[in-house]
Amino acid sequence: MKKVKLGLVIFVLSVFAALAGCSKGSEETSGKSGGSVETVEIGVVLATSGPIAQTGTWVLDGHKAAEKEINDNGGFKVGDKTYKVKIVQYDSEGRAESATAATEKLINQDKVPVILGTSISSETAAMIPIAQRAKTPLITFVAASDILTAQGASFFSQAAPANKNYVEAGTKTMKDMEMKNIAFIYVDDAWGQSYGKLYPPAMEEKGLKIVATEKFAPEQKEFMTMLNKVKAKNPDGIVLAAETELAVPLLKQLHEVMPDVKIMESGGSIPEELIKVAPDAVNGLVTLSRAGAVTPEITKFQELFAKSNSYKANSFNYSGYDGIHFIVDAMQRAGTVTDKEKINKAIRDAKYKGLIGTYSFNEKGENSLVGNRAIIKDGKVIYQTVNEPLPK
Amino acid sequence: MGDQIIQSILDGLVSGSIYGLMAIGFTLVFGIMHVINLAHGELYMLGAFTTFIMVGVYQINFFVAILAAMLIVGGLGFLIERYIFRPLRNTAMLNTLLASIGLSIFISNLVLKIAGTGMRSIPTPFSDKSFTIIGATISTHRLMVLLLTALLVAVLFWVIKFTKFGRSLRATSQDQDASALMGVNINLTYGLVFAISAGMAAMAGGLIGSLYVVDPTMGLGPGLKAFIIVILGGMGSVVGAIVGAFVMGYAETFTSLFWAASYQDLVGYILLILVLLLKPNGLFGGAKR
Amino acid sequence: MNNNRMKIGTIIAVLVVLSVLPFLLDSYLIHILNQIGIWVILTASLNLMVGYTGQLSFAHVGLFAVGAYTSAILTTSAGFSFWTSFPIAAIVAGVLGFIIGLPVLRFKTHFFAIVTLGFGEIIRLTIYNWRDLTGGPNGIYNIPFPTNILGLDFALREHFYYLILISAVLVVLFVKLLIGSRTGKAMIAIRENENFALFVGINTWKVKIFAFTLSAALAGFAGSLYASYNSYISPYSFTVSESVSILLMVIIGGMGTIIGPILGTTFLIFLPELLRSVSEWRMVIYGGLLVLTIMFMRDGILGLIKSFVRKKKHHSEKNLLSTGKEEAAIAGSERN
Amino acid sequence: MLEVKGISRFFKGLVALDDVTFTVKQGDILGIIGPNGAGKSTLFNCITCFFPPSKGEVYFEGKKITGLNPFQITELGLTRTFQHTQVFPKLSVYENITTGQYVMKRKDPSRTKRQLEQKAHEIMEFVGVSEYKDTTAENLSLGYQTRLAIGIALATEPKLFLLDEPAAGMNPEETKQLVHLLREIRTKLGVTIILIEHDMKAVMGLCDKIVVLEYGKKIAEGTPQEIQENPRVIEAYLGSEALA
Repeated sequence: MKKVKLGLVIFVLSVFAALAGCSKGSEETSGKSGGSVETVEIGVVLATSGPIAQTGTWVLDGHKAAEKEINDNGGFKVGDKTYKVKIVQYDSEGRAESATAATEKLINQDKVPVILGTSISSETAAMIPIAQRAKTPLITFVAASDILTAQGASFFSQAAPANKNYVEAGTKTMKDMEMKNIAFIYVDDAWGQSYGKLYPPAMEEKGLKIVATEKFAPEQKEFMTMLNKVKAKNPDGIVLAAETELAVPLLKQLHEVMPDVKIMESGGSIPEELIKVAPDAVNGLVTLSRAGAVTPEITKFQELFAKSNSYKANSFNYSGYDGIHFIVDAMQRAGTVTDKEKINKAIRDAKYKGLIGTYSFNEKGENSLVGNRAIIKDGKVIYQTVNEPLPK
Repeated sequence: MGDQIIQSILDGLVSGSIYGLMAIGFTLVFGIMHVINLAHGELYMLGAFTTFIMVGVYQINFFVAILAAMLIVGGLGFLIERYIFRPLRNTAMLNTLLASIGLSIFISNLVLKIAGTGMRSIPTPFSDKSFTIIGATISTHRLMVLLLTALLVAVLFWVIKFTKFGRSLRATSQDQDASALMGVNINLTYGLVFAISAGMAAMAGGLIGSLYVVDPTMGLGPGLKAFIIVILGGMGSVVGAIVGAFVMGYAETFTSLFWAASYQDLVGYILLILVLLLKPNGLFGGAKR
Repeated sequence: MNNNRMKIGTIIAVLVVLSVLPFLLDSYLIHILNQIGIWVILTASLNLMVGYTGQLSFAHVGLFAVGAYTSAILTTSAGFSFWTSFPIAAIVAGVLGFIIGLPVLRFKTHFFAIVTLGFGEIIRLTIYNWRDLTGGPNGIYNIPFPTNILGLDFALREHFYYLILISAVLVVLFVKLLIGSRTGKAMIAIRENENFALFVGINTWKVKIFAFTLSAALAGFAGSLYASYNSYISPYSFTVSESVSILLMVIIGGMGTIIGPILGTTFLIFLPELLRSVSEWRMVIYGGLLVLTIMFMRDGILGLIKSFVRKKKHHSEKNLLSTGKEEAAIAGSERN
Repeated sequence: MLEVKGISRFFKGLVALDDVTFTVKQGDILGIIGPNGAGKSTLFNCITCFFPPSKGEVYFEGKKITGLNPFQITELGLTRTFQHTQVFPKLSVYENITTGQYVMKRKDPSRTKRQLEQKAHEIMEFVGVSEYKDTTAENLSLGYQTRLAIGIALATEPKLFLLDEPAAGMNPEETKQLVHLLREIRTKLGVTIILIEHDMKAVMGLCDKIVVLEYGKKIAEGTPQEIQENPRVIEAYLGSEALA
């Protein structure tokens, strides 16, 4: 009997804790209209737990930095009213079911006018039909796979630099690095596969020869056999497509197998993170990157970011920061914080200059952000556009 | 193509021993305690984190750090057995399986919350020099993994075969009640078995963590792989776990050599099912209860 | 006999409340109820295997995926309507279940679990790598809603709710009738004592294959509903951790009962949603709760409620009967 | 009724059964006795096809049954109990009995649900477990569990009933009741019985014919009287007081 009583107590406790959590949520929204300055809630769905939690957390920190900056200098003006920004973020855990549930909650309970989509393509793809049906603008600053815009949803915009735009910058960089026989190694997931499709024709066009093509599983950590197989084809350059979490073990083992081969990564990894975790394995590596040359705005953001975060800002933080400011700009141009249709139109007609480039969209919601590149030299990262010559 | 085969044989040996480090701990717990511990991957992750904190942050010598990690995580293992698995001991195996799943979710997310999602890497103490043996190259670090695994297996065999404690382990795995009558302190034995298994997982974590990356979710993959290897090799047999580890290591190596790296897991599962169809109790499995 | 009538009364009351809900709740809660509805069908199919036939299967998410992909492919590239594709999806999943069952059902307990887990992963990895049929990791998008019938427009969550509610009720009823039937008794006998069941005249092999194929078909049906409801599916939602969570739903709810899995499904889908606002600690609480539930509420939520009810009834009975028959039986049994 | 012809069984060189032959007439009670390890249970397992004999055949009502599956034999009307009493632990006594009736649908499709329920209650009354109708089998005492196991077997309405040491672990009082029950099974239900038992008093009093096994060989066969005087048997049991 004692055990059952204890079980009962635990069960009641858990339901009570859950309800308390839930009520805290709803009471927040009711505080919307009170106080002199109104608050605008921006919905955010990001995977901050699960296997690819790293990227989602970086983007969220970028969002929060922008939120703090706007609210510290009194909020933003739309027409004659000033508004404060409030981010309502739910964790999608890297699972489509959780992402769709979070989207429904944002639209129907928190009643947010706009949602910033997730850092993972498969989650975002599951959210698009819901946003489209509820006529709520959904915009992602990270998920780059081309299947998102292929759904043709008018309320979805892809503000992340799509793989298509990067292929141009990628082939030019390969030429600049004087790579002739290239081994192409990509992660076998939605993002990696779109490169698997886009790169070969583009490289052939530019006269670049592919001597070996290898794809590896997202959770894979052991690459020795694959790398030795590639080594047998003695390529003079390696083109990778791998997110940061997967690139580190791959680069460490690549350094063991082919220490002085030229390596180019197509925008999945963050140079600052690579240096921190595998300094000697990444010296001389060139990665495509969202952020181009360090503009004054970027330095200003880096100082702001350093104030409230313990790590150095990277391009996912830039995208997060751009995300909130972009929405605020769209609301100001739409002249409303509630009319979702007008906001969506303002998003699609945007010409917003952010940290990583100018955001503008075609009718399918694709953007025209061009890829830049970052070179790792003796522990430091040099950002530049693809037109500038590579530093020696 | 010739030297690639030799290279793959060596690579297979290394990945086999990496899996071996993980699987031995798992099979000990199952063989002796009949408990399927799916939180084994998380103990591996905790071992990697402890080693990282000591080597990366406090600059303690790598090997001392590994030993310390084994003790700390081993101690944690003892507590886990005492407070979670002991109350569930005589209930259906299903309960310990499900409790270990809850534990795995709890530990991985707790570490995620405390340590944040950042990636870390344990600075390897071994020089970058790599050796070439008959045409195949292997880095010092991987050679160390091979040697340490062999050493660990030898020590384990010696303990089980020749020491009094080893005999009590074997007795308890055969018949818990009978060995209790013989004066074997069951609770202590089970606690120590779990601690040893946790310690071995921690050692694997520290050793392999420095090869790859240390992050809170690194335990999910290896935990599941250890479970499959143990079943492949035969539940509860240490020899089975080692052979199973090398069979899996070579299956994956030759898959990525002749097919594509991304099909490794698929081949692993097909192999598991083929073996079980031919030998239902796994390669070395005795017919347990 | 009165508690039977009381039981039917409560069921009817619950059904009436459920059918009115769409008018009271906003479409976020309806979406959650829809997810619960689809998962109730899946856990009911799994309960057939785990709760009633005593076979711990990890393959059901794979069969759920087969149903989802069959229906998605038929409705997107072959132009079938949902109404013709969901039976095909169930049949395909059932046939696959039969084929998997032939080698798999020879195994016992943990071997059966690992082999079914292997098959579940083989299905997911085949879907993942068979790019031109299943779209690989990109998944399949723009899966159409069921065409409107009886004036219901299934693009609306509230209308789709009724389709899911009716399907869930039918499936649960079907499982209840099956368990009451002769085959159901044979399945329960296999769970209780498989070798002895052989001697009582039960062809255990035939019954297990029948149960596995049937539960595979039901899982396939749930899959087709899932595909049409979410209009996008990808291999990422059919992983091992999914099969673990549906297994938990069945066991924590109270396996081997009809209501148990329904309670378990509701609890384990609502809990993360309710904890959403405590987002940082959400998964930590979830993991911790699972461990506590297994340790203290071994026969699940239903077991807890039953023991609570029995405790109340027991007290009232004790003072009625001076020498309770039940006590004599318990006193008589000197076994462990 | 049952003919066992030249049954042998080897386990990796160990001869468990060596060319055992005997027959059982309709309505008889045959006792099988012999020291531990004589192969009694192995003989039962060969007859009921739990595992096939290495050599020899078994005919039941003239039909060869070696090689069939256990559930097919139950259909033909041959059932058994086990040395370690086997029941369905978490099911109630009534559910245990109704599970036993599973095979009736094939044996007698015309039987209605009402009739089956009626039969179930009769059986429970017959074996004396009806007071614990709703208690789960695992909560019953050893004596009641053995009775339940017999009840389950009777629920399949067998023609031939094999019992493997039912009185093991029972006190004299319970054994007496058991012998009484076995006699009634023969007289009231007309079921032929083969009994493995160590309790000589029970065996001698109950059986029409006895077969004695030693190291897998049949060393004697005959009425209880003949067996008691047979020198081979006495020597096998070294004049233990059980024969007195």
